[in-house]
Amino acid sequence: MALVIQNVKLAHRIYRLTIQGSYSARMGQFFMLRCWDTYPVLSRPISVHNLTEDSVSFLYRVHGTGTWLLSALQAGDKIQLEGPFGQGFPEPQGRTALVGGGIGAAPLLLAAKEIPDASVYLGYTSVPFGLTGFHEISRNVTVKSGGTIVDAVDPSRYDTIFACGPVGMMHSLAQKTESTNAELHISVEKRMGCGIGVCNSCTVTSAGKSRKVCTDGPVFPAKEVNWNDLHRL
Amino acid sequence: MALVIQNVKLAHRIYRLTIQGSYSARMGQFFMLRCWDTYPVLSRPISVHNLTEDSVSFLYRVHGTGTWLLSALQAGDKIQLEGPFGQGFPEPQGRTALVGGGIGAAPLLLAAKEIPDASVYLGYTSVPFGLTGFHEISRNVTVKSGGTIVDAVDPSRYDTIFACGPVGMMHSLAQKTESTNAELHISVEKRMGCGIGVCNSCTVTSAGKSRKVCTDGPVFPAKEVNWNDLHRL
Amino acid sequence: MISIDCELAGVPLSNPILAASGTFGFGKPYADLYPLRKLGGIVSKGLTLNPRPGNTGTRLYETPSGIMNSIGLENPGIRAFLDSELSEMASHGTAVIVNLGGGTLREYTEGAELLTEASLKLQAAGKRAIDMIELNISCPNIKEGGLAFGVENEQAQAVVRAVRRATALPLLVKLSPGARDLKEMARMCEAEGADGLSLINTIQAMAIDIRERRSVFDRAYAGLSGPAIKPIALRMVHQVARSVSIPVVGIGGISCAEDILEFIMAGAAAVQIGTFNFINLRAGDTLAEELIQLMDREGIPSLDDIRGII
Amino acid sequence: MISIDCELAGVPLSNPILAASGTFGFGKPYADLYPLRKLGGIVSKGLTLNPRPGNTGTRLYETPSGIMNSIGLENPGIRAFLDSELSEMASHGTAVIVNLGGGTLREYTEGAELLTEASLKLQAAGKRAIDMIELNISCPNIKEGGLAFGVENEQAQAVVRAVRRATALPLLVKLSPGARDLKEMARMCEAEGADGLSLINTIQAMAIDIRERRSVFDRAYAGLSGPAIKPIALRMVHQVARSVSIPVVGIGGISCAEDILEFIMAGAAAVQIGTFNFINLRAGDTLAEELIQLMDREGIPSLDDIRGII
Ligand SMILES: Cc1cc2nc3c(=O)[nH]c(=O)nc-3n(C[C@H](O)[C@H](O)[C@H](O)COP(=O)(O)OP(=O)(O)OC[C@H]3O[C@@H](n4cnc5c(N)ncnc54)[C@H](O)[C@@H]3O)c2cc1C
Ligand SMILES: Cc1cc2nc3c(=O)[nH]c(=O)nc-3n(C[C@H](O)[C@H](O)[C@H](O)COP(=O)(O)OP(=O)(O)OC[C@H]3O[C@@H](n4cnc5c(N)ncnc54)[C@H](O)[C@@H]3O)c2cc1C
Ligand SMILES: Cc1cc2nc3c(=O)[nH]c(=O)nc-3n(C[C@H](O)[C@H](O)[C@H](O)COP(=O)(O)O)c2cc1C
Ligand SMILES: Cc1cc2nc3c(=O)[nH]c(=O)nc-3n(C[C@H](O)[C@H](O)[C@H](O)COP(=O)(O)O)c2cc1C
Ligand code: FES
Ligand code: FES
Repeated sequence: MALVIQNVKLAHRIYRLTIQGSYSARMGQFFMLRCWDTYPVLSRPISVHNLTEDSVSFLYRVHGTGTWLLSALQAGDKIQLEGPFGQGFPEPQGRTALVGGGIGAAPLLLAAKEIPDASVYLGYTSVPFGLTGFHEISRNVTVKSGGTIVDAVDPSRYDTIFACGPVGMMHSLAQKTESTNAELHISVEKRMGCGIGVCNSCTVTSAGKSRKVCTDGPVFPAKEVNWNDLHRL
Repeated sequence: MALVIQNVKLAHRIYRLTIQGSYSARMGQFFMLRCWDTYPVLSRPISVHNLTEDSVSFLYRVHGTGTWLLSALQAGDKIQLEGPFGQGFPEPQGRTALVGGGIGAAPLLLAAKEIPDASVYLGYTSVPFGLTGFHEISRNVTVKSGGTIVDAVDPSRYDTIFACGPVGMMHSLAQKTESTNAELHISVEKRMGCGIGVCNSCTVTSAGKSRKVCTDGPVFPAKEVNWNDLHRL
Repeated sequence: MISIDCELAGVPLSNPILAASGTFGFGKPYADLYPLRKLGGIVSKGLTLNPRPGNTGTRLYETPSGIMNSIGLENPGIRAFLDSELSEMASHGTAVIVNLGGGTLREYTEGAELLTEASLKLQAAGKRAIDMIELNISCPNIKEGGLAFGVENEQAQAVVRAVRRATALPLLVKLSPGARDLKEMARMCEAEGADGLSLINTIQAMAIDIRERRSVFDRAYAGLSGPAIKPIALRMVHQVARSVSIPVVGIGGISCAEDILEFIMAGAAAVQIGTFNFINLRAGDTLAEELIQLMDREGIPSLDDIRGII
Repeated sequence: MISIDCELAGVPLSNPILAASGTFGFGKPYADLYPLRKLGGIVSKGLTLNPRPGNTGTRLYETPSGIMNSIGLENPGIRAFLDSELSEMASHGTAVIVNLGGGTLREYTEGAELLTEASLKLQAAGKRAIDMIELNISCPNIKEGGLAFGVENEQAQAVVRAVRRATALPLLVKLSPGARDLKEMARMCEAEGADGLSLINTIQAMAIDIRERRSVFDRAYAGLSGPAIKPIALRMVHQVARSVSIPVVGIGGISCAEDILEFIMAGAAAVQIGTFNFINLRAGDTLAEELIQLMDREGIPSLDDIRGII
């Protein structure tokens, strides 16, 4: 049980939840959250958005029941969180770009903090959100509303690219990156039961092997994933 | 859907919920309330505590999940209510007493309003609650905390007695009333599915016949109920 | 224009949404809440030849996303129904389906005969009567011991055969999820001349009152219904719909338009709403409209386009 | 002093709470969250002779108060388990139960032999080994077609008999709720020498993605678990516990100490916690303590005082 410090609405359906406590987590890792008893059954995986000495925060989009319940939290309310889980983004090599689509921006703030000279690209279907944090950290933020952010990224200028967003966006970025030397790593989503690697529900194929999003991922090298699979999830 | 005007905590686990709207209901009738989607499944039956031209209020005790969810309501929140259902208390004849035990006081406020010269007896295991309303309406309110309120009632002084409270309390009042001419009517509780008489889940035996608490009751003549049954519910 | 009218066992329905037996009485109290013609039809509470008092003790209990009931078929008997309820039940402008229960073969057949006779008389007088019988072969409390009629194929067969002979009315047989071999039983019903099948009835379940150290219900087990059982019901409807060519009515935990589409895609000709009527007493007021809106969003012009496509 | 230690098939347990197969891996990740000796035992994920890749597509889906899974027995195979997992699994100070699945009779027996051999070697070396085998006769994806092993008594009998011959380890047989005649199957297992029974496995269920117009799962059906199924599981455990004299392990939707007492009162010797481990990753840290507190409040000195009293 932890205490909610703040839960602010940033845009239509978009909230930032800040929870009290001293956590350590790597960029790209996630927590399993719940603020309800047994209904719905499963906890929700949400990436770490930001960390301070005495708080952890999450940026999330209201999707269904679980995130809707999260959105009703107020300062002082209790919440359960377990984590951090997963491997997160690997050590970046050389020039690095962070590419986020919509709520995919969530894990990139921590990444931007850990890699201060990374270029940040954020795309939104309509109104941007959560930009303040990025602007505070980075001088190199490109924002695009409408259209696709992939158009703004020139992969050949980077050695490492981290991306998080809709599968379609990540796939087109991967295609664009193929002909370059940049190593693209993407953050993948799949329905999770446990979050800790015991239930085998979150498997994806990476490099021809069955891998778990929760413990082997959520970040995988774009070259190794099976895009057909990801499109189906 | 209706709007919550107020939901105040009156004592440990005791709340008064006031809802916007113009309702008409007889004393002893109830509504089926819910402020959640499909979990828990069933709506909760709660007696009308008070009515004004543009509001209806309920006095309730937090018992399990449903009433706990009710207790979290705040002004401006939405709530679903259907009703009023049931027959409520009959027309009183002659001198009338209203006897409530604990949360059983809930339906008696409306009764006290409809029968201004009734004597009101309210018993509480510990701290009394909800008395202000009764004192505003009636000059004749006897309150007892600890012990049993039945001791304070002399049934021979009344022609009609309405009671609501724990089965044990109502039963001992019934025994005390037996040797008098007073007609005792009690408000009975049983798990309800529909509240409108279609599911046959709330049946009790009254005068040897199967009767539904939701449509034939919740008020029954004490003489006709089967106490063994009621003690088991 | 999206069309959701359909036909069930020869009876035209304005939409595929029926109210399930035991959760709708004979319609009356709901008629105060909304016009019942918004439903495709209503299924009466389970009726038996003679009145039944029902079970003692607790009759209803809440479980996670479900309810358990042990009503025990309390009902006024078929004669009282015909005398006092049918004409009003037939006045709402929606299909009238009578759910028929019984403890013995004779009770079933005599019941069916009474219903058929009364219905034909009304029809002859130009009045709306009983559109369909739904034969409930999974009543608790019957002579053969518990759910036996709905469990063993041979026993079910005897009832279906006898009732089929006893009535000319369209006949649905309501299957129990406890059937030893559900697909086999479905095929048997089809072979015996049933015009359709409906499923599932409640699932046998148990709850224990640990304080009192006894079963919550006087009869140890009771029937589970509601959203909790929907995934099980959907599987069974899918299995049965692929096993027979008569129409199948899907029942079990349905609580929104999405659920209805799932059942239709699994092969159901129509659906019944049971427990959800308690969750929302006005469910039937809006479900058909919500179904149309959903089909519109999903680009589904008619139920026939998607029925049984899975 | 309230005592909750117990014995299962000859194996002493510190408490009756086991972690269910498929929801606990081999224990490892939970060991980071709390000391696993707080559990009476842990059941390994389902193992088969050879490694299995598991099913394609969606493997998990949420339903009202339940989850559906179609993992398809993904597992590293028994040899890899023996080489890389068993010694750590046996190091937590809690009973080790290996869940054994299979697609053919031979796969089952060879698996059982491998496990038994390895276990005896470890024991001979004075190390904790496998305390019990839980034979899962309701695996999806098997040669005989779907759940057949767990459905038909004759097929189940062949497996139980063969595995019983193949191992000297205490043997639990895990029953499927889809068995055609559950009580009969339980009695068969007892007659074939099973030391205990565990039930229920997940209930076959279905979910349809109405947008994609296909089943959510690549294999049409999947298994339902969680609080939604508890009332059904409790009924089945009650039925089975009264049909046999070997111990029965109750499984299905258990999510609090009250639920555990219900299963014990229904006749269970012990219980398993499955889906609830996902609801609360630290469930096993507190459940035994909560059970003691509840028994204290209810004046129950030991599990034996209430076992099977309903
Ligand atoms: C590793 C990881 C990190 C994530 N980080 C974020 C984040 O930082 N911010 C954010 O807004 N969202 C994030 N998501 C997605 C988020 O988990 C889902 O939006 C959320 O679970 C939806 O729950 P719901 O109850 O609102 O929706 P419902 O659709 O009602 O959920 C039903 C079930 O499906 C699962 N589910 C639904 N959508 C997804 C999804 N996209 N991925 C995984 N499971 C899903 C739910 O967990 C739940 O079990 C992340 C997902 C993963 C796997
Ligand atoms: C006609 C009638 C009028 C009532 N009026 C009031 C009132 O004015 N104030 C008040 O505080 N309480 C009243 N009650 C009792 C109130 O309905 C229950 O306390 C409430 O339903 C408990 O719900 P829960 O979810 O908090 O408890 P839970 O125990 O979690 O509920 C589980 C289920 O049991 C049912 N249930 C539990 N206790 C009762 C009970 N005593 N009577 C009927 N069903 C029950 C619930 O409705 C629900 O379906 C009344 C009951 C009836 C029948
Ligand atoms: C209170 C109650 C009473 C019921 N009575 C009957 C009945 O008399 N005859 C019958 O065939 N089914 C009866 N049923 C079963 C329902 O018609 C339906 O098959 C079942 O509840 C599953 O649907 P649901 O989950 O939508 O409720 C009853 C169900 C409930 C909840
Ligand atoms: C994700 C998942 C995987 C499972 N894998 C297995 C398995 O490999 N072998 C087995 O016998 N049961 C397996 N089960 C069934 C559980 O052990 C248990 O019998 C079932 O989930 C019911 O219990 P519950 O409601 O507490 O989860 C699995 C269940 C789940 C949810
Ligand atoms: S969520 Fe359970 S293994 Fe990944
Ligand atoms: S609650 Fe349904 S008949 Fe009374």
